[in-house]
Amino acid sequence: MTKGEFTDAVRIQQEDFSQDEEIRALQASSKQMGGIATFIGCARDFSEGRKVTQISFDAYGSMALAEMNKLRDEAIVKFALQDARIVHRVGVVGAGEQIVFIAAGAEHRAPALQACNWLIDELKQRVPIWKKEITPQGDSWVTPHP
Amino acid sequence: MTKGEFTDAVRIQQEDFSQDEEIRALQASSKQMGGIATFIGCARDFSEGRKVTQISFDAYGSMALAEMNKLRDEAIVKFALQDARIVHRVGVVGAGEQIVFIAAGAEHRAPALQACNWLIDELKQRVPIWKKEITPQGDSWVTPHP
Amino acid sequence: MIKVLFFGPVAERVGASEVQVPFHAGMRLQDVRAQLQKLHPAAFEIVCFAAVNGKHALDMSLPLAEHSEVVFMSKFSGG
Amino acid sequence: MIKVLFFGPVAERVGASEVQVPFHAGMRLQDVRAQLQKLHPAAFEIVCFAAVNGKHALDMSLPLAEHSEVVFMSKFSGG
Repeated sequence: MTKGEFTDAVRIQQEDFSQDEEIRALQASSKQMGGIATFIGCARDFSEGRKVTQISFDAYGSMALAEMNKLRDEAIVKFALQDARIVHRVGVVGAGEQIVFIAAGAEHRAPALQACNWLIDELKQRVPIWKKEITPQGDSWVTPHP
Repeated sequence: MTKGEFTDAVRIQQEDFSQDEEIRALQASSKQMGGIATFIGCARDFSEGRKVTQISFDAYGSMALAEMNKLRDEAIVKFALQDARIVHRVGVVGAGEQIVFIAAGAEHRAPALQACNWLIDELKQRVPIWKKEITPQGDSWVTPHP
Repeated sequence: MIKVLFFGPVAERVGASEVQVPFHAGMRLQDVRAQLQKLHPAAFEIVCFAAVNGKHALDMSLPLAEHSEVVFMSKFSGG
Repeated sequence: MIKVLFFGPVAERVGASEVQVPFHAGMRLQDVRAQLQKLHPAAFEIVCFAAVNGKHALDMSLPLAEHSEVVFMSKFSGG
């Protein structure tokens, strides 16, 4: 398989994504990858006691993509990863659907798991994306917990 | 979707597995799942300086499956998970292929990631499965690091 | 002109996702903020971060060049 | 009879994955181990765990019932 078959390692997109495809792309970068950790953030159908039917995302696209690329580069150095991927959806996502995907591949399991944890924490802090919950009682932007 | 469509949450099998299918089965258990963490263990093509072409697994099947089910039950209670899945392959696995899959789904990301980490650590300690590296210079059983 | 962008909850409170602010020599980030804050006080209540040309700007005294892209942002809630 | 199973590196050193050991009244886990260890000393060098009927057995003085399934295992290396 050539690398050209695969999508970019860092993406912001409306469409859903496939873990199988992402993992295949990640694994293609090295056969020395002993551990792959992933995190998938999903849209819950209930939030603070209210039914949520959809979540709508707004993003400062160019900066969000740049920050996500920076995060990937930092994680690869910090945890000696063989590769990492970050995908974030924008637009409207239904309850139960996938929002964000992070994958980190390393020679051993500990750095892969640590990197995955670090990446999702940092993404939430650093990447300019905002979510709005759409409920039968109206819409409201989510205020992140400090 | 009914639950009957999905495979068991804990399995030992020769065949490869699909993350997409596993995640879909996990998500079917609740729309309250905000975070899913997964770990995939892969067969590396190099180990301690030697080329490894394949890995062969032997398992005490009945006890391994019982221990994996116990691990899943313990993790669900310990980390208040909504669901968890564990799949381990046996037989012969080629370099670069997937060996083990763990997924943990929770309302929030921290317990999902912690549970995934705990499950793979405990699996390695508690589940009676042994791996043999097949190399051009001959085969050898892997001695786990203490 | 300075192009000022708003996203998510800030855009909703401003009622627009983009406004233009006339550039003048010696203009600083804080000048743009002060000007817009007067017009949209409710929006600026939730502003926590600013960016200039796609980079986080922590120092409000940062001098701006003509055609800069400035963004005032509330806390991120992606992921 | 007591059915004794071996897996992975232990099976390789024993040269078999299953042996039968005749049962006798009052038999304990340690009796089966002693008997097999004499026959297969190299295999038992790497044995770390025992299981009886699919459950970890830490106490070697555990009494065995006729038709028990006993397993002597080296350190696990799955995952």
